[in-house]
Amino acid sequence: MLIFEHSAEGRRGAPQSPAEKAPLDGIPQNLLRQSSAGLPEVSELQAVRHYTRLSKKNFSIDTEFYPLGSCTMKYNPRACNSLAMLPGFLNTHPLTPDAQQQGFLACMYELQEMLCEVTGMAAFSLAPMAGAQGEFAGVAMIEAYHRARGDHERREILVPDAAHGTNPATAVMCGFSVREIPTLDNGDVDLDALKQAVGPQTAGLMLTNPSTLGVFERNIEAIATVVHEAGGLLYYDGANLNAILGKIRPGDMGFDVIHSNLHKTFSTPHGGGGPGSGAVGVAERLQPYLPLPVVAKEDERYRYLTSEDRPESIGRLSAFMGNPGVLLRAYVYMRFLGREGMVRVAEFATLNANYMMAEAKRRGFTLAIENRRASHEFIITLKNEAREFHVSAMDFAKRLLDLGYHAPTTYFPLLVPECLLIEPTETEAKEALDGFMDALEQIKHEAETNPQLLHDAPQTLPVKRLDEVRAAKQLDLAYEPCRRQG
Amino acid sequence: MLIFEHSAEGRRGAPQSPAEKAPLDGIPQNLLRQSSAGLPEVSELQAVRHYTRLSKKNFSIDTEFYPLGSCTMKYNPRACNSLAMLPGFLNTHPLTPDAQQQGFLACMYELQEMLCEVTGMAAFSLAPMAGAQGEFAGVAMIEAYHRARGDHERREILVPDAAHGTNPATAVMCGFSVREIPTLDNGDVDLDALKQAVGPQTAGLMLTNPSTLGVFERNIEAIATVVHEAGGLLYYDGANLNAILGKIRPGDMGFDVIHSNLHKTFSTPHGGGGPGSGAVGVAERLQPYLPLPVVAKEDERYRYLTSEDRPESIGRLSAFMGNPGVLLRAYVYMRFLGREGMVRVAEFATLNANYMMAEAKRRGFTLAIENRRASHEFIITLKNEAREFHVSAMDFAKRLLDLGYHAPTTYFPLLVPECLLIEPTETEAKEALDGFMDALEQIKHEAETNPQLLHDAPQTLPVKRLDEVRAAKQLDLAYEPCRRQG
Amino acid sequence: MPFIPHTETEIKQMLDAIGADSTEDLFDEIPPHLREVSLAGIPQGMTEMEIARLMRQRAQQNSTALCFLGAGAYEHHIPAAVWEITTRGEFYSAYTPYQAEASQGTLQLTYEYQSMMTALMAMDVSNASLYDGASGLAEAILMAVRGNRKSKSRKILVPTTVNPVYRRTAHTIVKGQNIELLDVPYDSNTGTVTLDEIKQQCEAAGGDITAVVLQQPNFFGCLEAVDEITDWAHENNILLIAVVNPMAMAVLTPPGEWGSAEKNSGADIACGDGQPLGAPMSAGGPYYGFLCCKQNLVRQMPGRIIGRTVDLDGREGFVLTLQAREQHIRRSKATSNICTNQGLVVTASTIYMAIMGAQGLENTAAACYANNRKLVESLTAIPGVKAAFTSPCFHETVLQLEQSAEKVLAELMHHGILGGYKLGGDYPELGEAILVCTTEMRSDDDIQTYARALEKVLAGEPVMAEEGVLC
Amino acid sequence: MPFIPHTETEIKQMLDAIGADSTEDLFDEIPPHLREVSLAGIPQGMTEMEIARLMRQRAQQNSTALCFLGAGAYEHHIPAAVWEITTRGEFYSAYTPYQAEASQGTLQLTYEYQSMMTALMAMDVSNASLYDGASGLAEAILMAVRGNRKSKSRKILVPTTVNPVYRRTAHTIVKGQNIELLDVPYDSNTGTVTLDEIKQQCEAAGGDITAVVLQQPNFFGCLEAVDEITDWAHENNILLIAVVNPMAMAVLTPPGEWGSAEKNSGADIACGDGQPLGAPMSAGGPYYGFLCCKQNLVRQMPGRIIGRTVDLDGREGFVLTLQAREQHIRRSKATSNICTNQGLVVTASTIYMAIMGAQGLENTAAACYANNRKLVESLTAIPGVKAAFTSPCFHETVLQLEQSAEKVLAELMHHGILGGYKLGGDYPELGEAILVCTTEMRSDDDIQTYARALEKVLAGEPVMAEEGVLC
Ligand SMILES: Cc1ncc(COP(=O)(O)O)c(C=O)c1O
Ligand SMILES: Cc1ncc(COP(=O)(O)O)c(C=O)c1O
Repeated sequence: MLIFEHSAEGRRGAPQSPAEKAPLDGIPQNLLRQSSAGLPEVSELQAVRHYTRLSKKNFSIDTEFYPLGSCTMKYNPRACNSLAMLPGFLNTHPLTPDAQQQGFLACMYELQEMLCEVTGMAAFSLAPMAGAQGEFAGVAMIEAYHRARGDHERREILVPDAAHGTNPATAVMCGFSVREIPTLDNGDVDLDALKQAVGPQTAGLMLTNPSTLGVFERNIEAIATVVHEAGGLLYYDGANLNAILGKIRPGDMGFDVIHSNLHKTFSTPHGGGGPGSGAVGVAERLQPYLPLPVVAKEDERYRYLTSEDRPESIGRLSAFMGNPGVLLRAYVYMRFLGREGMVRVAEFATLNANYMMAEAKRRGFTLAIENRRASHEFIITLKNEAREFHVSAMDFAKRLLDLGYHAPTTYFPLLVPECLLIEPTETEAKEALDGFMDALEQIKHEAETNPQLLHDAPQTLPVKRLDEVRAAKQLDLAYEPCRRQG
Repeated sequence: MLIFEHSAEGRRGAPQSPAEKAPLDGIPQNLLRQSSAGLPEVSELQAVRHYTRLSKKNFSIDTEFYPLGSCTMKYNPRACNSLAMLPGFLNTHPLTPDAQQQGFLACMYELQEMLCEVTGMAAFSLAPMAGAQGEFAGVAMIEAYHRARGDHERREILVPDAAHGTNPATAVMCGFSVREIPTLDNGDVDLDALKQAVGPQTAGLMLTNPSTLGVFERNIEAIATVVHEAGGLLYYDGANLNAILGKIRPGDMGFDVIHSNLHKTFSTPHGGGGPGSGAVGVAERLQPYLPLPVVAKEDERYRYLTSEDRPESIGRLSAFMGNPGVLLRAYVYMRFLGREGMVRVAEFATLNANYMMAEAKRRGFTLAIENRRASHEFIITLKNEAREFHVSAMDFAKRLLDLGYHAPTTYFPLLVPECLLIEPTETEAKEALDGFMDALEQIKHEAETNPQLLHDAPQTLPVKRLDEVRAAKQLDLAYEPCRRQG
Repeated sequence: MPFIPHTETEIKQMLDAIGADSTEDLFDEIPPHLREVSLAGIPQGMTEMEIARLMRQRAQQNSTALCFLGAGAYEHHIPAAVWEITTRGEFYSAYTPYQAEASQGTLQLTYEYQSMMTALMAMDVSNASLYDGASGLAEAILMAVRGNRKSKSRKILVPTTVNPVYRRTAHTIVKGQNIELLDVPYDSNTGTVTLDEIKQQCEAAGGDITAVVLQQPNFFGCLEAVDEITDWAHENNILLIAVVNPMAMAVLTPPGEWGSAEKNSGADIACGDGQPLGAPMSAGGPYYGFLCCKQNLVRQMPGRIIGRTVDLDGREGFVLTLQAREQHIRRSKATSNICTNQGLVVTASTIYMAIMGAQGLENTAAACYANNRKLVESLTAIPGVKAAFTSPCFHETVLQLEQSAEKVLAELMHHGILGGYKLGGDYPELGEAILVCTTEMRSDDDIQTYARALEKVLAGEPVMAEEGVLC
Repeated sequence: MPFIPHTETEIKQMLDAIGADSTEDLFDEIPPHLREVSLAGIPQGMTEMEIARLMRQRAQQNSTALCFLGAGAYEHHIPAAVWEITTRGEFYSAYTPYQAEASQGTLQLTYEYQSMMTALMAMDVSNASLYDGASGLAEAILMAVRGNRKSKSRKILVPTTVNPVYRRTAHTIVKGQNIELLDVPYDSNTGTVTLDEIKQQCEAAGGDITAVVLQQPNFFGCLEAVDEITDWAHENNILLIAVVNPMAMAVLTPPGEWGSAEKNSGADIACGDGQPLGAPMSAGGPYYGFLCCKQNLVRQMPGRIIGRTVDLDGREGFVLTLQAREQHIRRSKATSNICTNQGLVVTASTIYMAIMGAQGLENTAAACYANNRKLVESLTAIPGVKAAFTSPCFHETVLQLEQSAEKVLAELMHHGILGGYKLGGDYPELGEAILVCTTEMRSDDDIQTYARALEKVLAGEPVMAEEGVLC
């Protein structure tokens, strides 16, 4: 039932607004709304009950193991939430003079510094509001860098075929064309193909390492050399730093610019789709182009840098400071971890992934890439099961839901047929990993003996499998009475 | 699975305590604990997930209609919670000097005043921590009053047979014996029996009005006269004031002492069993005996009264100020309602109950008491259904759970066979009431056609019907490894 | 080990299963010489108790001044229930609803959000959110360029009454695609843009314009003549992009109803920042950008969209739909690179709108308006203060001062008052002008407090110790 | 109408169904002359925005001083997760779990709580909570009187080292049942009670004593000689009631292990206040009283008890059990009148204990001890301050001053320090003594801040303006 279906005209249950409407005289009639605003009229109890019940229809980290590859679904410490929501932060207007928000700015400055340290970059901007915007900022800086040097011919960005969809999409948004570089069976980038591809048109290469295939790119130094020698810059898609935190730093690998998804590695919540933060870091030579605002420290005081301080900045990406509430959560999380904790993240995320990979192999699953270490994640391919028993990775995924586990990422990366991309993260106990592997094994057995069970899954959730084709064909994107009547 | 079953020795996942244990030198060995404290060792994520999942196994107001008679399950406004949990309140040590907790004391003083106004009593103490303790305070004051007058023979408390179990239990705790007064079929107290029962041994009468039968005691003035003329005092069990708020005041009915369950009428949450508040109010002549602490206002400053101010007080009932957090919630709620809002509570609680009663009758149910107005609640008796179809009130209750409604109170009051005591409260919309009545009618139909459905209920909850007899016989009150080994 | 559940025994068992001697072995594919990482610059870990204390101190170092600042972020009352429900683990710690059956909570809620936004804006379709209002305007412009097949120019008229930061942000984001944003100056008397001026700029640009942007209320708080500009745009095959304050839309004509009441009327795209609807100011975010459009533009829409459909049993359910527009399917041909959006803030906003209801939102918006009128009346009664423009305003107004705006605002700060936004930087022609804002949160007392303080400041009276709320 | 969902149309429909003309009719059984109620003394209703502002102001009027006060309520760190989960609607807004199948959340949690408490106390059984520690002691005494069939005296020995407020509260509650609480004085050197003194008081009372109460650590923070007193009590058929700080039990010998390690050893009843385990100080509550006992006393236990059982399919489940002890079944013959208890605080406490774990609780308790030692060392280094007693303490200590304790505490308050509890009222023999407390929350800096302030206060130095944190 939709909230609108609980609505009744004339209901005013909420003690949330003035009981009377003040007169609007002084505003010309044609500028005044004639229709109702069309929102539901429910009591506060009805709203609370409706949304509390809806929440119960979600899987989440707080309720289920959620090994969604490339998404780093780790525990979101509750203190990160409550401390970011202290009234002193919530009630700060973004245009408050710097002197009156030193507490907040201090956190932001230290967050920039910690990100520099852990990634090996020279400077960071916290402005981007998600990974994709971080990529935008990064590629825009690459563009600005070449332009500043009068290097106008570099109009191409190279992207491995295993890359996340945001990479090519970003390059195009920045006005570049995209060339794909193939990946070898062992998971490394095809270095020969890369050598062929680079040239005077090359603006840069966007690389994820460990790649979305869940392996570390072993030729990273050679790749860096190839691209740099061709005059291009190296972009590091650091959406997932979990596997390398404190183990190796993108700056040391030769990257010129990186973004980091604080909502993954630094555990700010995913919130059912956001908000995130795609903080962007650069090597020295790109520092002038960083997006604003950036926080500086001068004589023990903190202040926002403006375009007067940074005339070459690519500019602003948002009205204010990106997503401060998210940044505060990341800051608290990093202070929790500290130096030692960062390394532990990498070690235990990697231990969990490699353990599950070993278990998967032991239980008869086919790995997408053999004889490699897993990073924070690894891939099972169900192509054999698909062929033999006519069950798909999607069937496995849906059946897992029935057994109380969120499904891994399916059908990504696109290179691997019928794949499950599994990322346990460091905050899950062995007990959860074993439970999940037992479930996976059970489903494999079911696929062999009773595949219909998989096709019919899920059975225990609020709905059975949903008709996505119908959704896209018979578009129903808003409750009928809410749509524009014209 | 119990939290203990997630435990693993040597796990230290929580960043909540110093990593190292400071030495305890200076404490003699025999006073130091030798065994482990026996608590589970789980990660914070495991704890969060475990208890979040457990919470989902509860029915609650926030998720279901919960018409539990005599319990007043109304909406608990969320602001009452968040405002009572402001750091300024949470961080106040109870022994902070009065001058440094004026904000809190101001709320308490005003709460006392508002309770006086709405009940018609001369003074209030907020000390009692639940209804039962409020009763204790009230009866102890009756005892103190008679004793102070040298009236030592009054050792009996009268209690109608419809009374809540706390009434007779309280009287006994205070050292009185209890005499029950019968109730007439029309729901009123048997006045003749009362007249017979009173005498020089009568310390007082404890009365709930509206009674637990859901009707208003029409002879209240006559009853007051009878008891007062016999030298007894009148105690008002105001656990449920919802039906009379702003409509009639216990003080005006002639009561000498009352308690009010703030966790019912004033909507502090029930919390799965508490905490509550049983604030106690008195007429002028009992004021000296009020339990401490009480808050006084002098020259615009607030202070706790002590036993020096109130030498005749019955004393303290708790280490500090009862349940301040609960009292703050009640205070916020009363400020929300204000004068007009109080009356609305009574009007709409009564409207909802009478509407459901009319609907019940229309749908063929038998009412416990015919031809009376319902107060905030009313009673259906299923004695006919029990006789004809061998289904019990408990069966109805369990089947309701399957249909997504919390069951009404069953088997209380004891006078009515196979009863359902239904209290919708004012915060439920007609839509919820109709849904519930539809469910009840459906179950009645099922009882006639397929009673097994009722016997087998519930089917959709985390467990089926539980073996209570086994629970009481094969006592299992703690996880085995936790129990004392000796 | 904070947040790490492993025991020594388990670590051993797991390494055995892997066939490794130590966790260090698991990193043996990383070039050894790169593995020498020192994190000396990162402080040691802290316990929650220590962090809590630190963060409380930091929070206290922020201002608690009485806020008359707006300029794109507004202090509104947020019912306690909103964030208590929003931060329930099931909403807070879930991912994007890729597994629809296990995400019906988020999906249905977002469908309801889309419905509420289409109702509030009187538009056909809403997406599930963009990052914020400023970047949202950029996406709206990109969408207009894709959507207006009749125009080849990639030129967009943007009046200078549109929030300057929005204009700058849009520029950053669209410039890579050779899109030009052309200023349209405002009328210095009314503080709004005139149709004449728009026509003139259109002609100056060669007559082929892809879209025109119009902000209502505009950055000065003034109400634009939306009807005639919308009609003119449509007559000239120009798309109209509305940037609106959603709170104001409870009482002002919504974008979908701009222009004469004909078939094709209404803005083509409506966007803005959802912050006023349930998001705390929070030093600038997270807020969210909303984006609505007419049906014919839906396939140009960036970002996620939720659709209602049925399951195998015909039961209603909700899914991500039209994903073929998105980067994870369409890659370099996607409508945008956006992936993660501002879901949790949308969750809060949806609950906010449900709790407020149409009438509640109307009354709140009307209170903002009424309070602003009171403020302007009180302040303009002070010698040396006058309203800069003649147009009616919603809840913000430009005041012209005779003294340095910077200095006045700084002195007001000493009185514990955030007195407004200094306009001289972006609008040098306005001189010592400030933009003041009043929401439903500002009581009559607050307004008098401001008036008294301003009077003193302008009269050059010093701040008394007991008045100095904070600095 | 705040919180009332009814529309005019619905009201009409409902009245029609009832057959009444107006809601007023529904009250026609109330004598009309009593129906003239005016609530003039109650202010008008407020919106949430207004109340929130009021409550924030009120909260700010409370002290934020550095707390070295204990005396029965303690400032411990509470992990953020504790109350975030506790206040989830499903726990917060549920009733007592009478419908077991629809309350497995609360029931299982409470069973886990009982298990944790039996483990922490080393006892056999725990109930589901009483109101608080003070009233809990009263219930423990009533329970002992019912349970000790070998004693007829209804006399209870209560050392004066037991919290004075607990003693007073117990007196209020048990006096109606002719139970006598007899003081046992403490040794002025050690600050603890001696077995000799107990024996003496027992004899003075005629030799028949029902129970003896022993608090560990006692009100002075000192550690009592629990073993020998427990053994003596059992030798004399006297029940031993332990009143303990549950936090301290992580490192101190728990009641169930008091006495020589024989079959019958250990306290018979253990009670106390659960506040240190996850309940904020909150001006005095809500806290909760815990109550544990040996198996043989379980049927004398007041309050609710949860049992584990199975459902029709043999699946594990939880129910309220042994309800025949309770007032709603047993009425005047119940073990107590208690009905509503402190369930939600128990919920918080259970989550607190689960998050802390045995080791976490131990480390916290050890930190309390260590910090208190540091504090006492720092303060007794100041001339004019010395420890009053020789016994080891847990996290509270009595300090003897040479100046007026009242005045010193008041001056410390001007330094923003809640310096301790003045003992002279309850213990005139102690003169100018204060009870100071240090939990894991007090850092070394805090301790030095206290020491410096105390030094100044005792030296008669005035408070500087910038030091005066609040008054
Ligand atoms: C490898 C990779 N790159 C980029 C992104 C995009 O990040 P965001 O969703 O925050 O925009 C993601 C997240 O899905 C990712 O996994
Ligand atoms: C009529 C009546 N009296 C007394 C009580 C006891 O109140 P409490 O549970 O708060 O002790 C109740 C509550 O159940 C009740 O309904």
